[in-house]
Amino acid sequence: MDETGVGLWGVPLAILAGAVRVSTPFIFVSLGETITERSGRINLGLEGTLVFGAMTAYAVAVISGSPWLGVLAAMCTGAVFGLVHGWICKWPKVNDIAIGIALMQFGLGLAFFLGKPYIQPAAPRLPSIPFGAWSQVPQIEAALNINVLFLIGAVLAAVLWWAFRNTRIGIVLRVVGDSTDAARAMGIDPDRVRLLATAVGGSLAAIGGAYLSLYYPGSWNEGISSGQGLMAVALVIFARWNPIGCFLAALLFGGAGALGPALQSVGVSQGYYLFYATPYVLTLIILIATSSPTRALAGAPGALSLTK
Amino acid sequence: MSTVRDTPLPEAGKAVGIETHGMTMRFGGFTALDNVSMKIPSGTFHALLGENGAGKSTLVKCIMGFYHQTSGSLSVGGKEVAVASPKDAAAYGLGMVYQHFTLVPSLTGAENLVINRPNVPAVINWAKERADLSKFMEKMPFKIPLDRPVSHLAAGEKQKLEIVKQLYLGRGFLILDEPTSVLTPAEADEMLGLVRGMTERGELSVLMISHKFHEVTKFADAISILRRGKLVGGGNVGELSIADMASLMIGDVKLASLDMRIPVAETAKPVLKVEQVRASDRSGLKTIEIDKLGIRSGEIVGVAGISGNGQKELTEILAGQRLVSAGTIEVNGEAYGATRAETRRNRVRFIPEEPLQNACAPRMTVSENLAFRTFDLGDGGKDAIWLNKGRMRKQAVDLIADFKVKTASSSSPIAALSGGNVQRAVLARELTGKVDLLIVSNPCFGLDFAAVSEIRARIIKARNAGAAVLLLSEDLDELLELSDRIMVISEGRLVYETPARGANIEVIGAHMAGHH
Amino acid sequence: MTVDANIPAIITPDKFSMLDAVREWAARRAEPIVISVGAVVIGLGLFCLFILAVGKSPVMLFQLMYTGGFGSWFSLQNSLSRAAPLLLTALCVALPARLGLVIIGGEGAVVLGGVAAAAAALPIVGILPPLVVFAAMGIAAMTAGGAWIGLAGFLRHKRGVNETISSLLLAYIAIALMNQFVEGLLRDPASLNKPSTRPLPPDYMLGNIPGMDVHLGLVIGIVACLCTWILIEATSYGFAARIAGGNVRAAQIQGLPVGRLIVGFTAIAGAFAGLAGMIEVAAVQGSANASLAAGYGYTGILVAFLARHDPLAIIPVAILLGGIDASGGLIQRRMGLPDATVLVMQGTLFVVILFCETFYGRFKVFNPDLWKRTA
Amino acid sequence: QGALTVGFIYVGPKDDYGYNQAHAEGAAVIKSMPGVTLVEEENVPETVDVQKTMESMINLDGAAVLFPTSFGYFDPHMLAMAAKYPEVQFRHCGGLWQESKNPMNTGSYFGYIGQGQYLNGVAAGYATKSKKIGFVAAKPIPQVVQNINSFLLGARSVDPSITCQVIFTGEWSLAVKEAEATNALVDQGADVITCHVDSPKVVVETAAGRNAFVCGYHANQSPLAPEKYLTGAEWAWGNVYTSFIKQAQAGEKLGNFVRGGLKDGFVKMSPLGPAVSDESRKKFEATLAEIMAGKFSVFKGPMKDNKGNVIVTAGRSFAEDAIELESMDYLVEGVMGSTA
Ligand SMILES: Nc1ncnc2c1ncn2[C@@H]1O[C@H](COP(=O)(O)OP(=O)(O)OP(=O)(O)O)[C@@H](O)[C@H]1O
Ligand SMILES: Nc1ncnc2c1ncn2[C@@H]1O[C@H](COP(=O)(O)OP(=O)(O)OP(=O)(O)O)[C@@H](O)[C@H]1O
Ligand SMILES: [Mg+2]
Ligand SMILES: [Mg+2]
Repeated sequence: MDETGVGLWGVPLAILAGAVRVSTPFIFVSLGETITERSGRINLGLEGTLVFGAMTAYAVAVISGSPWLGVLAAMCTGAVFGLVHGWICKWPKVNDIAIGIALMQFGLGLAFFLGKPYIQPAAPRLPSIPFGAWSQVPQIEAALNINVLFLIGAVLAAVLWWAFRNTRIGIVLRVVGDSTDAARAMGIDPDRVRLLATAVGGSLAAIGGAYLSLYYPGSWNEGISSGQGLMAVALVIFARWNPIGCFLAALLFGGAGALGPALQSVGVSQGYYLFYATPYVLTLIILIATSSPTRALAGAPGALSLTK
Repeated sequence: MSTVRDTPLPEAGKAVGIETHGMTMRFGGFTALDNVSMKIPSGTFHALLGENGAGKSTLVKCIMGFYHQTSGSLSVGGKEVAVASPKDAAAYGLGMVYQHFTLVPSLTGAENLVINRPNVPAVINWAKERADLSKFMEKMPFKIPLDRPVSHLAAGEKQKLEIVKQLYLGRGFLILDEPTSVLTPAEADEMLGLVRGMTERGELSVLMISHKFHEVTKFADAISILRRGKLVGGGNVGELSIADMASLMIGDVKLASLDMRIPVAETAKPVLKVEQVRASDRSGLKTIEIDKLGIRSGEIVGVAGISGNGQKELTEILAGQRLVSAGTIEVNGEAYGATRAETRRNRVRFIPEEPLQNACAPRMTVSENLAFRTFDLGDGGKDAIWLNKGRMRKQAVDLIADFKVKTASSSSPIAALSGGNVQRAVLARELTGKVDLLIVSNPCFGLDFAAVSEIRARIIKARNAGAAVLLLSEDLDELLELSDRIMVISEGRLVYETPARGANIEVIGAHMAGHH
Repeated sequence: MTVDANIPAIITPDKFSMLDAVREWAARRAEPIVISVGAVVIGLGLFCLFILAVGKSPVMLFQLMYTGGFGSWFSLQNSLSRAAPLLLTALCVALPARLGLVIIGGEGAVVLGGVAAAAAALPIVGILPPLVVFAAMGIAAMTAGGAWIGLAGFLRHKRGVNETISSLLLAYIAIALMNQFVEGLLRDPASLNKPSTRPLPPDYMLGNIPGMDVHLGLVIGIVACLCTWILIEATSYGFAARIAGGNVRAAQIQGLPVGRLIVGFTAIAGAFAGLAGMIEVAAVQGSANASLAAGYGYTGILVAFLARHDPLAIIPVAILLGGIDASGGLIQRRMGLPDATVLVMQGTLFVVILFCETFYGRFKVFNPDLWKRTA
Repeated sequence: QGALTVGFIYVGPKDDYGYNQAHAEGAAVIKSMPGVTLVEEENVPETVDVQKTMESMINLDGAAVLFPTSFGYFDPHMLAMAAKYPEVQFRHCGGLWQESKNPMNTGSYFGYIGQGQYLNGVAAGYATKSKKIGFVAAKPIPQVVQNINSFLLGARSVDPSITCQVIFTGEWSLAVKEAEATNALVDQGADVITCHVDSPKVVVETAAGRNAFVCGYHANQSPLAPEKYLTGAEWAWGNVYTSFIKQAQAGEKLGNFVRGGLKDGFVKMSPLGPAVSDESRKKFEATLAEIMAGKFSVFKGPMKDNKGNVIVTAGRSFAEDAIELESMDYLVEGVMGSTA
């Protein structure tokens, strides 16, 4: 191997760097969905919210010149999508899964429609912190160039994990998610809690979108998301509704996704489609290994329709 | 909306008395509660009786602010108050323990207690809360683990936790809706005794809804009886006999009486034989070990035990819902795996507890639910591929009439029926035709005594017709009344066996409690 | 479990009155039709506001929708052609839904069905008569699709793996496998710039419905919907599945083979989606290639939910969707609107239709149980 | 001049900064021609949908000339419609049309964009310090493989020790994977990157973000990375479409098999960027001149593939339209990667 490359070390490095780069949207969407599902609702439409968030963030960043304003705007639109979902689903007999899928369609359509003028212009990017400045190896420098949103996501995961046990809001959310009747008996309005939880979930998902369009890959077009929003929702079940689990699952998924390109770059090029399927295979295997036919899914919110 | 309070807020640990004046509640054209006025002075233990649907729950829901009465009013501590929501009721010191638990299963006991408190701080300091809780628990009559998720607690523990929760919240007036239905007699006595102690000390007033006369006479000071929404009588405990109470409750309806018991013949053939069965329980941590359990034709074997000691698992094993890691189960002399063919060939029937949750598809119609056992049965006992909807409907109409199931139509969803009627529908489905083996679990939970005596009569009838019956119940009276033989289950094991006639309740209770 | 129980219990033993029975029947049937039509009208009304907001004419839009989707024999056939695969992929969702399972990975069964069909045809095409080849392709496709979704069912039953997530993961894995096969093992070296399997000769292509310009896949799809309806509504298997879907514990104590039902129904569901893949190969593409992953599996989810998992309702819903799709092109071309307009319209329409579920049981006219209440 | 309705069908969004946009820009050129009505539809998948879209354009819009621009539209979709509507002219982007097999109302047009990638390679050869360049490719199909080979051959014309690492993403449009591939290439030391995917925007921006030079593809992406953009191989479809439409309006027969390169104005190069050295510029312009003169072959012997097999013997060379190039399935010596 020549000295400019990092050779075989590139593979673990790429997995690590890939995990950090690719995981952020998964982290935000899955944390958002965790909040929503912990309240007893499922919003399968976060893919639409994510893409709409990506568009909004990009458009606002282009117009205002500030990526952070873009993120903020994305959060607002995400919250609106969440509110719409939450409001519709509070009506009896409305199926939250189906509404999610329909809203996904709507969000994608609206994002593509309104996003047309923003495909050509370039938006300012979100900043990153050069944790790798100490290194002489440019690859390590690049790998450790970590975006602020990733760090926020990591902190958020820990904070949520703590908040679910140690704050009033967190416990109220769990109460509502576990038993609608108990919540009512406590004088909590479950619909309102779920409405807010879905709104927060939506706004986090939109941050995931903002990361895609404003940082990595950092561009707006109709193909910006390849199903991150949908997959992240699945990761929530995988993570058993645990925020830390979501963070780790997102890292695992991101790292596994980097395996394919990294292996090709060191010359392992046979069957790359199968390498590209690694994240899915790995997730499935772990899911099979950690499930049990005799136990209900540990941690599943009792009022959730998906896990009954 | 904020309510104007004209009553001083209650002090914790101080009993509160209430009074209703002309409470009336109409649902559309139907009057569920008709001009009910009653008084529960502070520091008393009051019992509310009435058959199913009499309006007891409606009354207490009005008191608690779940329903807004059509007319009438409520006073607390002598002052008239407006209770717009359960929150308001709580502010006046009114609390309620529901027939169905309102604890949040995935939260720990401590979390359940703290989160119910008004003014929970935004960030909870668990170190401090835990210290406070353990101090509070020292004063409590019950000991409950507070660090485990409620879903891991036994029913009795949950019931106690419900009461503890109300006391923790500083309620001075407590409504208990059938509080002892999941407790052993000893537990029930203990709990009611402790609660009564608190009323005597002036720490609490209690309004208890109950169907058990002996409880009422033993612990209550006064009684009120509802019938079809009207207050038809009441008085102090000593003034009314049990017969008086019963006739006030149901009028002159004749109760179904138990058939004559035919003694079990020595030669009766064994129907169910369970040997050396091992399985894990739902938490996956403990094992169920049934060494030997046999039931003969025409015999009722009652299984007593505190809930959570393996009864559910035992029924699940017999119903094929739980994997067995070792041992044999035989019915009529052949291995039994609870497949549909075996169930049908051996005429095995199940009546699980909470039939709506465990034996019905709630959204399917009554008629469909009644067809669960026979829909795939063709003429001549063969498997049928095609459904015969006409036959299904006709069968449903017959069964509904036979078992007096109250329903608007056979095509209503079964979830729209009341609890007792769901129970009747399931009995109708399972007790029609010849039965070899009947497995019943808590068949009378929450039912009034008229319904109870009817269901018990049907079980005895099946026994006398030759069925072997396994009866799991948390109600010792029921077991003593129905069983030929009683076994006690404790920690997943059958630890004691006795003929029902002449059985010693103390010994049974001791085994149930794990002293063996 | 929360169940809405707003039906009072009143002792009225069922009496058979022919007239009452007919009125009851008509009322129960009319409800979904009236509510769905109303929902479509409201949804289109909302979409009108959107069109007005972007400065276009709703009148023109609806004219074009009609012209493009249903206004002529050509347009109708256009809609039907697009609806054909959706019938089968919607069944892949609707059938497991009877058991309470939410399967969202039908796409995987479609692509694997297509590959399996092509693989099965390769060695025998030209040797055996077309009918035999079609049969072989059909069997291979249904086996592959059935195995794939059946696997999700199996994992659900045996390991308690959530079927929604496993079917989604399996779909991604299936697409990877499809690409691997089509670009590797099964690749026709002559398929230069679009890697494909060897193409089927023209007389081995599934033709059109006689007199129509719509391939036979539509007939197969409709037949599949009818068969599914019969399976669910008229057979004891369907009834058993409904029990298991309504309450697994109740099914278990009746000794019903819940595991076999789950695996069986998911396998049948997957077989239908696999068949959609086979039709795509045998009626449209002529070979298996990456175009098999055209999203039919995902659109099918929406069709099934809109049709409330009723196999008969799937037929009109799929045609409606095909019509929207067909007219979308015309709208794009004539009104200078981007393709995304169609997505916005679909989204609006679906959200409203699904929201209108809430009106079921609210109107007394449609609810015979409430008639009796006042009696 | 009679009115003429022309239909364009795109597989992706019209404004993808890449393949579809290049065609849409070409379509926009003919839109201003007198008597021409343009109808366009985007995001049309290669399924029965495209058949019905073509038919709908014919039946409802009266289109007389159709340009289904995606490669996968040809067989079976366009051929089926051509058989059904013999009076309509279908021209497909790609080189698939064969006189012996396909009807005369169909045809192909394509550009020798490999020439452009060769020139990209020349610029890359001067720019690379690590002597390693990278290529993000969608799928190992002949068109792509030819571009990869051309790119490296261009670079090796500057320095024969240069190698090219290729990563296939497996899909035509997959933003995150393209970004990951670009990062993996840079991690392995590649310092000039180009690509062949539908929308090069992500690759260009990511590579520039990692401080690597980039060469564009399909359209001019220099605004995305003004400092790092060397040059790019662009389509010039406007010329091609204009000449087709002129033929149609004049009542002439449309060409069935139309191809051309830089010389014919089918393909053009982006203006050289500020990072291109004078030396590089000189060589670039000389090569371009050679190509414009029609005297240049990219593929000429002796040439080995990257497994050591001789594929072109010494002295042999292929013209751009050589049939052998149509089925290229090997990567030349110096390309790291494999086509299977
Ligand atoms: N929300 C309601 N709408 C209409 N009718 C109701 C409603 N709630 C209760 N009812 C009716 O009011 C009557 C009284 O019901 P209630 O639940 O108070 O009985 P109960 O005495 O508590 O019976 P149980 O002993 O079974 O608990 C019943 O006949 C019931 O049909
Ligand atoms: N929201 C409601 N609207 C109309 N009717 C209701 C409502 N809620 C409950 N009911 C009716 O009230 C009745 C009482 O329900 P519940 O489960 O309390 O039965 P119950 O009074 O305990 O009688 P049972 O003796 O059968 O247990 C049922 O018949 C049910 O149909
Ligand atoms: Mg009650
Ligand atoms: Mg009751």
